Amino acid sequence: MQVETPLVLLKNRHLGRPATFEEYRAGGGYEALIATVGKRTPAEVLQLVLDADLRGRGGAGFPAGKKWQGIPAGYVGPRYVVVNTDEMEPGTFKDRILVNTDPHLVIEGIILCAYAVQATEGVCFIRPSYESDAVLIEEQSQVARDHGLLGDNILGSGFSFDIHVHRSAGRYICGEASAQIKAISGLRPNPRKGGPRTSVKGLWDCPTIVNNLETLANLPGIVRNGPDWFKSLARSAGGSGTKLFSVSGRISRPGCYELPIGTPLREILDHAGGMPPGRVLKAVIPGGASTPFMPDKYLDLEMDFEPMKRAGQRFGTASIMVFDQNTCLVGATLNLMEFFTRESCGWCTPCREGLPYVRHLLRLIEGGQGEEEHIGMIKDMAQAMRSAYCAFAPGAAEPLLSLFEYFEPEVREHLRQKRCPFGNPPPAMRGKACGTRPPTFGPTPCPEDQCPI
Amino acid sequence: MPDLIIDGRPVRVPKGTPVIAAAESLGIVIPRFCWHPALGAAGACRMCAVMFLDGPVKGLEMSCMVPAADGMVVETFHPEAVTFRRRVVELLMANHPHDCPVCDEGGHCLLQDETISGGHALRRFPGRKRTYLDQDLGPFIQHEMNRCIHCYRCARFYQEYCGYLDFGPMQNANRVYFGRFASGPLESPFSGNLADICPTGTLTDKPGRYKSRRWDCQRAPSVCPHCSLGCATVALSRYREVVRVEARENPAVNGHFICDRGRYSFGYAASAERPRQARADGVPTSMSTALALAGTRLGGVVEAFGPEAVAVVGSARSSLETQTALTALARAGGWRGPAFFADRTEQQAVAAALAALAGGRARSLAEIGQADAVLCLGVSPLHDAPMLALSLRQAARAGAVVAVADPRPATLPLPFTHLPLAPDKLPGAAALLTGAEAADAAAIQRALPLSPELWPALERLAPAFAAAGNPVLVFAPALAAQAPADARFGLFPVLCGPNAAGAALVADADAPACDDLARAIEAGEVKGLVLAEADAAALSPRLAAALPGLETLVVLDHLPTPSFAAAKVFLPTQTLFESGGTLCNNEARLQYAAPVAPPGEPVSRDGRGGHPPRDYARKLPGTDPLPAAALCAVLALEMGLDMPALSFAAFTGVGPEDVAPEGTRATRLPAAPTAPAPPSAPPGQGLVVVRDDALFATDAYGRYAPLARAQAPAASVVRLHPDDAAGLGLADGEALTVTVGDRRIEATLAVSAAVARGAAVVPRLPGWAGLPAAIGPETLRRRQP
Amino acid sequence: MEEKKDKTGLLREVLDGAAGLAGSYAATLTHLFRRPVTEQYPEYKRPMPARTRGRIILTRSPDGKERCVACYLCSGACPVNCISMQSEEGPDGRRRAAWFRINFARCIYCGLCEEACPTLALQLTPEFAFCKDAIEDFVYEKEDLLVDHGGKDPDYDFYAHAGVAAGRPKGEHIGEDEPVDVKSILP
Amino acid sequence: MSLPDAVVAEIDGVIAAVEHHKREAAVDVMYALQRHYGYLCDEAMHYASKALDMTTLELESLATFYDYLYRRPVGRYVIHVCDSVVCWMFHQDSIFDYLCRKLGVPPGGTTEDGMFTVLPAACIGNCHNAPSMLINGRFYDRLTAERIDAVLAELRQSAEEPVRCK
Repeated sequence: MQVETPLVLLKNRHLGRPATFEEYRAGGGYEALIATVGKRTPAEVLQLVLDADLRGRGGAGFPAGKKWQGIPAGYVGPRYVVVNTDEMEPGTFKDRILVNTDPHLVIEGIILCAYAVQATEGVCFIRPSYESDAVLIEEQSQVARDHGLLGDNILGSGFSFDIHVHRSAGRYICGEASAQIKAISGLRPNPRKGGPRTSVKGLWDCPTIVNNLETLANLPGIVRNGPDWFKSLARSAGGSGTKLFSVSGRISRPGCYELPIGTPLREILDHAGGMPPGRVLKAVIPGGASTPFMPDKYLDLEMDFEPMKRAGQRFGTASIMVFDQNTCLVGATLNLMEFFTRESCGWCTPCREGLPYVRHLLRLIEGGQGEEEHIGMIKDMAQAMRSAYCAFAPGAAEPLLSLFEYFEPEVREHLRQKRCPFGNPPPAMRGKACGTRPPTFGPTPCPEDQCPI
Repeated sequence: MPDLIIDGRPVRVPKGTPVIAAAESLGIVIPRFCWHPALGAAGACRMCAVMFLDGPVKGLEMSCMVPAADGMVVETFHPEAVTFRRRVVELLMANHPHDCPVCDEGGHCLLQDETISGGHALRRFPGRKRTYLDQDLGPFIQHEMNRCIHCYRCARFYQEYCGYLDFGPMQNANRVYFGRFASGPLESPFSGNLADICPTGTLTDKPGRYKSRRWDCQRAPSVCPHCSLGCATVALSRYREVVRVEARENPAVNGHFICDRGRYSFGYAASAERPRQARADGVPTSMSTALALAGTRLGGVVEAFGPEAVAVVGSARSSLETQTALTALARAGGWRGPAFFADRTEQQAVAAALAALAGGRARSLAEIGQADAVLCLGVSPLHDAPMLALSLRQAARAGAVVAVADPRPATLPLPFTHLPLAPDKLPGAAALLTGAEAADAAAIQRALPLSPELWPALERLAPAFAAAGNPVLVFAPALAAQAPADARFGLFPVLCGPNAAGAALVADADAPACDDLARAIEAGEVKGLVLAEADAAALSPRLAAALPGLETLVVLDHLPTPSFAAAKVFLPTQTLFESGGTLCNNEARLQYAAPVAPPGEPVSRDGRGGHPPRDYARKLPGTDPLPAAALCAVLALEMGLDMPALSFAAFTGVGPEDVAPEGTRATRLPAAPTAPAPPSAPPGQGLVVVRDDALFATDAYGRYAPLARAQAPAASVVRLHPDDAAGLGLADGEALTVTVGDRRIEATLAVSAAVARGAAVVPRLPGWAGLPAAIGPETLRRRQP
Repeated sequence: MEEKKDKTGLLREVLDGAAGLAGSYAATLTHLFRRPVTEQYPEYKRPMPARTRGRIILTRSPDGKERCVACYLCSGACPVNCISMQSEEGPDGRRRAAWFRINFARCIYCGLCEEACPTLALQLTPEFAFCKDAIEDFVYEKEDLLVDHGGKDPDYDFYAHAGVAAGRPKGEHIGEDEPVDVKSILP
Repeated sequence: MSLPDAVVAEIDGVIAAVEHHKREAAVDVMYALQRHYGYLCDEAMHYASKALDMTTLELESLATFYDYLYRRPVGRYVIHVCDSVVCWMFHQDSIFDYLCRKLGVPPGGTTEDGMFTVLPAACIGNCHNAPSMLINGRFYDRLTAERIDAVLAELRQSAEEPVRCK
């Protein structure tokens, strides 16, 4: 049952190429900017965003307007906007799709945000694997600059603002706001906790607004059509706006779908073509790697921050990863733990030492060498990981704890059979993979029918 | 002042105090690794987790990260907190190697303490242990990365607190490595503190490696005698040898840390060259014979020429007890002296510097860390008083403006402005920055017409100093006259020896100085001299030159100085480690150093066949030395003098029994004497000689400490401004011959714009002591190959 | 009645006495035929249990090197302060005792040093009788204490576990991973 | 070995663009040097340290922290094979194994001809086309053995300069 959905962020979608400046302009692009800069006060823009109840799309869901209000009133000096395009959460690719669809929507959003907080400089923090996006933003912001929409004295209003791209060299932790600021400053990107917020003391010790790229892309619509329009887009009671859902995994048509916030998971999966033939949904990870497994009983849950929180789930980045009945969730969790272990910044003990600890035990379990006591040890450590320095280790603990909450029998099956019941080979130790695999698991034959090789 | 309840006990602490410190004030020590009072919270180790039951914060939180607030109810032994801490220890121990028996930290290891007290005894983690390769971090710090628990204390101390950036964390996740880019000595002159601050055996003290366990050492609070700051230390001795010196916390002076000079220059006390036996005319003899001979010889001089023919010389490195005893001895005999200073100007300068401190204007090192503007006048912090640099760094981190007006090139681990000015220009510069009104550009250009390159810096600095609410002037005593009348300015003199202030307090205002005595010897008025813990050559070259004219020279010392070699009668004295003693630091703070090492040759040098001797009945070798003060009393007895009992309380206003553990400021400062004339341009042509200290082996004790001497630069360097070098026709890096009196010293030339015009910077070494005040091309000559 | 009672009482006493006598003789007789308990010490030295606490030795690890790392734990544990030593770094980088001395005249053979020894170097042996003419001779030096075997635990090798690179490179000790490569390009 | 003028100019340009906050250019300068040297050798680190007024240790602590800065020699093409959970679901480990065997190198290893280095990588943000890999800033989607063979053959033929990251 395909329903017509409003396209706000992806309305300029063209196959295989990003929308041009002219195309964007033709669809009413930059009108919000023209109607705002020099014509409305920054406070009015801020009020619009507050009224629209725009919540951060980067995972935490903090209201964007509230974050902007954190800038000390009467602060004199440079202010910065940092556009978080790090997006290293496994399963998330919405920002890449968005930039590649409509770069000028993003640029207009950034400028509107900068106007609202009276920032002078914007930094687009982009991860290394999105090099083409970095180039695209650089090119298209030059186009905007040429049209007087960016740079010195925008549209003759006296407001000056410019964007430059900061290329990261890749690490998941750089996506955390305070770590991202440190990364831009050429410091080790360990997150910072305590002390003033980044909106008070951020980049180069100046007030800095760090927002996800998708969050800012919502601004032109809000400013142009008003907060009520934005709220009306959502399907859940308290929600507002649309959301880019990146759907991947065992699904017929994986991809990025723009749907109203509050759309139930079942519908989202329908948009993505539903389960492939012969596949039955076992669980999804609803919001990127640091959200818990959501078993199929939540299929009708409204996908929005509040309803999911009430159900003990997390909306996160709305990156839905679909696991079918043939996928070993212990293996999937182990894979996530491998990722988190590797990407930790190494600052605090539960993260630096706790993740390798549970990773090793999961490797044992997945490899059939697990013991009963290992389950208790993993649960112990997952609890300890919740009291880590930043949200990284607690995020890693989410899928781990939900594995035991919903799928403990599957874990115990590993112990009972002394092997992976789904036929996965024992996890190879990193750095020793090649040539040490059992010959039965190579290019062929594969444990599953649809092995791509 | 938040009120909170920790483990059922109410406590009130100052605002901003973290809960961990609040608990400590109740005597509740919450386990910790990364938290350190000087470094603050990092939240990295997660060891200090406690349960917050009520108040603004609830649940399991780190007590180092949460500032105490009203209404908090904290439980440190809540089961959830205990369980969490147990998990943390389990995680930290999962990779910790099995090497406590060969680890030097064993016995004073925080990780050992927390692991054992937390009850973690059995390893349940089945994985393998992570290992790392180590680096060579130079002569002071031993690196053993396997033991690291990644608390980041070292990196935070080294980079943030000290401001050096050659050591720090690398890699990420569970591969984080603390080290340098490549093996090599650590650049920081505070690197030794890493051994103290590391909670495990990752960074340990290399000179003390494999020497002893903490529990086998005699430990006593001591005071560092290697510059005038008087930092608090703990000396550890074992088998009659000081094996290690550590920082002792003194919140008013050095905080928690000391510099490497203070930490690694202790070797003079157990050095093989240290004279431990009395000598008569160069021949070893017994103490009683030597004392009798000293009495007879001095008595003979008194008999033949009268008591005025005997003089006493002391020094700024003796304890107050010794200085007082010398004064008592001289008074009892009616002798000249004691002289503690090279010339009278120096004595007046030190007295004037101390006099200026009256009226609450003295600042401590800790207070400098809180100043908002600091001017160092004629002081090069890193070398004249290394810990001053660390205090300046703390001030600069909090936003203070730091300026160093000094002819020598200055490097500091903080943003600062260097004003390289010749000594005679310093008063002018001081006047520009210490006035109540900000000096304008015209005034600056008038004051320093020949240094246009400094005008912009001064124009920037002047308003900052004028606006500062809590500025401090750090000054060399020769510039005491520049202490501004403006009461805003705190004062911090940097003096020339560990007890220079004591000497200035003890010395009579009209006491002769060494130069006066030298003149008297040359004139034949003085025939006998008692040289107590003073090296004439380093103190006053003129006096050293006059020594052969004496009939008798009695030397009391524990260092093998040239004066010891020249002594007619030599009486060995005990070091500060053996006798203990009171030192008065640059801010007139009296501190007591307790005795820690018993006298005698160290066991390591006593014995044959690889083990100590088994003869228990014999007299221990090398136990002749006595405290200098005691020797003075015995000498007085030998000569039949009635030596009055004199306590240093008479000079300082503070008695030995009143000296608090953190030190007590002298209440009796010199009445403001006529301030010394500010340094003036030397008569005639030439470059003013400015002496520069190195970090190691330029202080009186460090010169005789083998480890410190090994760190001294191999070649002496003379530094000149490019203009002056060009004027002399010399180029950077050239080999020089420097004529000092009738000696020639080989040196190399370093040319740098950071040297003041008109100054020649030479090392402060005894060999260089005879240089005139100004030198020219006849002294500095290109060395002919 | 009285007399009769007396008579039977007397008879009983006689019989009791005789029985007691016979019992003692029986005991004597049985001992006469038992193996003698007395051992002809010192001609015969009775084997002592391995854990008897007698003279102290310093043992060697399986590779023949000294086990003692001069960690000072034995001297710290010793209640009578009869152990003293000085540690140093040996030519192979291992920590060892420069000298090691036990004063057996003071030793009370409590065995605390053996319990404290983390490398199983210091062990008490069943040898308990070692008399000297002069009390100074009870002071044993390292060369007197060192034996050329592993004592009660011949297989244990501290340096195979220790994690310090002394003779055995980092990462090659028991239960260790290979050293972390700080410059590794692997994520 | 002195750097070519073009590289020097590029580095100077990058630093000039963030004039007031030189440190921000640290990663970009290291990228530039990496492109020139192929990887960040010690010489490159010393050059960067001088150019940026940062100590070599500071740069090392960044270079070793990040994923896409290489402190060890790598091949002309660095193959980042995504090993995150979605790709794993589509048998990334088989792909990785296949690549390693095909090229005859262990993970992180470089082929003898210096062409390829195979590295596992954290999610590269191409999950809807899993399994995927990233070479030269370009995604290769829905990998199969045939596709890998074709890609490797194409890259071997290609005269294109490797664009690791701008």
